[in-house]
Amino acid sequence: MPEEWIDAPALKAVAGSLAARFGEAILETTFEKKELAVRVRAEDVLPVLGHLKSELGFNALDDMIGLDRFPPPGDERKRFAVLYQLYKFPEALRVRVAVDVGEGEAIPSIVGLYRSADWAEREIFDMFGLRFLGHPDLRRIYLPDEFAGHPLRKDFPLEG
Amino acid sequence: MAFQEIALNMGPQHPSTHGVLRLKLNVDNEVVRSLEPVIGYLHRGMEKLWESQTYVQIIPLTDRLDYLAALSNNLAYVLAVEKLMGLEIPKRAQYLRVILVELQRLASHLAWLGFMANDVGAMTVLLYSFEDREEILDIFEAYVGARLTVHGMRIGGVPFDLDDPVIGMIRKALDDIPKRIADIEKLLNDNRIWLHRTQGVGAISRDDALAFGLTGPALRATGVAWDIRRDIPYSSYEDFEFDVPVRRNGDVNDRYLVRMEEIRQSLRIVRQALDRLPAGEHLVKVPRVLKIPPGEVFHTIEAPKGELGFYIKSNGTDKPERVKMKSPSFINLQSLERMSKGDLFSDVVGILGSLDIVLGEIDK
Amino acid sequence: MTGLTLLFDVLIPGLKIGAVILYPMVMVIVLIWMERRVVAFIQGRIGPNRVGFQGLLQPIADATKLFFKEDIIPRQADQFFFNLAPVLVMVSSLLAFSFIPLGEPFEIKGYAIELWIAQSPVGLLLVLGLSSIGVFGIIFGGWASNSKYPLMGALRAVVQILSYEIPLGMTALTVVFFSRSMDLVAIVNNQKDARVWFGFLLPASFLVFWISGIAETNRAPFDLPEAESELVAGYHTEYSGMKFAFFYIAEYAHMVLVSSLVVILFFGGWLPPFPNVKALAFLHALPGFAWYLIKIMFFLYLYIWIRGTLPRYRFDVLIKLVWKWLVPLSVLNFVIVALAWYLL
Amino acid sequence: MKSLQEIFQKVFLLDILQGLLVTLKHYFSPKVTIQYPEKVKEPAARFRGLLRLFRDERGEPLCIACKSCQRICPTHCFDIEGARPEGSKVLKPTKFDWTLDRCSFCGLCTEVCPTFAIRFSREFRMSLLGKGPLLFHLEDMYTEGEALQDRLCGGCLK
Repeated sequence: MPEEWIDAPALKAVAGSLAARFGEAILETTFEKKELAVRVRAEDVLPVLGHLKSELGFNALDDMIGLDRFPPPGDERKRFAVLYQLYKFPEALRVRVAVDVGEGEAIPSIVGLYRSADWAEREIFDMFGLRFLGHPDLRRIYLPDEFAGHPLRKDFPLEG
Repeated sequence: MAFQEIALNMGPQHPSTHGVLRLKLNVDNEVVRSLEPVIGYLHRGMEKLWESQTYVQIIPLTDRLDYLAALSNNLAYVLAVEKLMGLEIPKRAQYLRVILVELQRLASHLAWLGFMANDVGAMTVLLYSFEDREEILDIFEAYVGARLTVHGMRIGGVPFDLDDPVIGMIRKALDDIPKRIADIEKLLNDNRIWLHRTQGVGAISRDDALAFGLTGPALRATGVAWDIRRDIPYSSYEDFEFDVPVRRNGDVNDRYLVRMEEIRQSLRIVRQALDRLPAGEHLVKVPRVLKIPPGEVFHTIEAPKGELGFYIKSNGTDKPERVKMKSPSFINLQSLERMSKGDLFSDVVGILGSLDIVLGEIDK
Repeated sequence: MTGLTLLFDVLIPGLKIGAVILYPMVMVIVLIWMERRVVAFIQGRIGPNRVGFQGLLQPIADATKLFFKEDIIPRQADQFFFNLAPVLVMVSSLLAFSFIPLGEPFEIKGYAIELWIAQSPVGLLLVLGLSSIGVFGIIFGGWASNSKYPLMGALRAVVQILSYEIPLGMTALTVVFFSRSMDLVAIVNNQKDARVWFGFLLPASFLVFWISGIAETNRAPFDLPEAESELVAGYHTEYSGMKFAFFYIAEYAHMVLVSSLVVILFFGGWLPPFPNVKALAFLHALPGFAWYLIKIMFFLYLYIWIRGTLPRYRFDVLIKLVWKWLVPLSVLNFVIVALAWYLL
Repeated sequence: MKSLQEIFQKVFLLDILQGLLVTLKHYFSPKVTIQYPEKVKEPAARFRGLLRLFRDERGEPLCIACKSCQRICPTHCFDIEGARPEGSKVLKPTKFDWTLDRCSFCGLCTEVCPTFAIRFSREFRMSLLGKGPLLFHLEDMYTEGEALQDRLCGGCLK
């Protein structure tokens, strides 16, 4: 559903296009501090990002951000979230796609779409323990392989 | 008889890995067959640490990320927090920030120039460029009080106002730097050995560069005119005139030329900012215990190494729920394999140098 | 046997042998000091200036430190060759000095004292041959370390030194055309008779010889075998203490040797400039050894100056340079000189 | 097609000569090295050196043990306790421990101090032989200059 209160016409068009194309899959669209953020179902992340890339021209992945909402806020929202910060050259548009992931769940890898997601997904795996299906080489990136635990989880002990 | 492929560990202790980086190489005699960067030797868990620090306490910690461009990290973080708070900054403070950050860009580029030339074997350039850098660090020392981990931004502005002696130092540096840069260019630009070592080495195409998410000078060397200062202006960059240098080949030499031109443009911006410095406050008062209502924000700036971003999620307390840093070196290092596969072992050193990575920023 | 003959037949040769071992050592000390100071001056620094007068004793302090350092032999190394390598490198570069004439002979009470140990009709060949034995030391050192960086350094060194031998030899031969002798003393004397230093007759030969000479000594911009930003320290990465010092000293002694060769072949050895011009006869007031020293100092300075200025070549470009440019150039030069000699 | 000038440049090594001239020029230029122990480059007025406590003109400590610095310090360097002496309106510090090895010289403490009691000195010489002198107590926070050096590096052979 295109939101009337988006005051940037280009981002409004993006939100509209996503809503028209995916409808139900878009769980939430927010526009705060001039930033467009959409929340989608985990199984729809590949089609949504593919649409954003090929149809709407978001040709670069700025960053991937892992979030831990510990303790889990409720039934509807799961514990973890992965945010994809996308970017469009040269119009300077940004959109943030959020995906909720539960404990022990896996989400599809987007390395095929955005090559730069390779290390970013490894970092999230390292720090949060989220698995990405189809990632070519999902190993820890910062910490040694034998390290136990995932430090950016909120329940990771701060003192040994 | 074919030479057997051998596995070569470059680093973590090696003269030219810019910190503690390890490259796992497979070399066939001198030709690189595969390469894998191994990072994490400098991982300090910054993002975890930030979750237990207040917003104000995080600023000095950002100094330690890209320690060659501490002020750029400060600015990126501070701008993100201010965006989250919806805080307006006085014009004078914005101009002072631009002066500081552009001087920092000069310092970072000059340090890069020295290390890069040293990697390629021209050791004298390092000392020449460090003479310039020293002048800039002296300015930081006189203005803010420290040279490397400057901690020169506060939420709401800059900690000190710019006074006349410091303006004099900056103006002197603006006059001195172009002279020594000209000497360095005489040493390198036409030199046949330098051209052999840089032209056509480590080239990456425009499409690959975009796919790998390259930013900053590495991207501009491939022909993409993308500069956040110009395209999404922050901190009053729209007030200044400057060019965005672009080259086509995407090789080491183009990255070098782009950065040399950026040095000139930065000098130009600093000069304009000094000439047009508006009157006003340099710091707005913010509450001592800074509590930010829940929200999330992602803000990027054009740091010397590329696009530096901060994602901040607040939860209403005085400490952030999550701070994620998008570091340009992390992204740029990822493409090292694509750039150096099939090149000679010696070139890996040059390509690594040309990417301008800082391990403090990669490992966080 | 009178005391005098004993003095001149036994003691003087003995002293000369001692001097020929000592002379490169002193030169190396001066050279190491000079290199550090000159490079520092080029870079806007001061350099070592605390130990002794203007830091002149710094190399001795360094050597003392190296002498007392633990001698580490890696467990996986081949002990015999690992120990042999530095000795070989050192001996080969010192031995060659016995053929280098340092100055004109002079007489004391009817006895001619020559400032060289051995004079051979094929002195040039012997010096070139002896100095290339050093490459075996580098191979042994790199191979016996049983480690990857030294091995790569040794491989580079072999290819580089063998390739650059060719233009080196070809250009040295053009000098032999003029001097009609391979005796280094005769070459110098010939330049006296020819009234001009060969370097001015054969500028192309000199240039190619000098470039190849830099490459032979593994100096910048051809210092690939020990390129520190790539190979850490090349073939002597695993060496420490006195053995490392041997490699270090040998490299500098080799620089002195190549500079001496250039001076002897192309710039008249111990001769002052224009030795036959009457108006410049006062230049003979300085002894020949002093002229020789001044000249090699110039070339040693050039070594350091070049090192302070240029970036390092890459391996493929280095090999391309020698096989596509220097070898054809030296052959062409050789043919032209031969034709000119034949026709004129 | 290479221009004639380029060929000329390649054949006569002009690019190399140009570089050699630059380095020769610098060889005869003044040097920038400062010979340290004899000559000292004075730190700037705002230089963030060692932290010091200051007294007012009557010799009373300025510090009122409000612990603002302790709260804002990102690295938790301070351990401060205060007590109110008889007849005084304000607190006086009874314990002021500052751990130098934790300090990152960020300057947040000097900015929050309401009485400007804690300020940076320009002392940058911090070489020491053991970890002991890294912990400063209340009385150590007032020492300065050579007395401070004596305290830091007791093992120096002067």
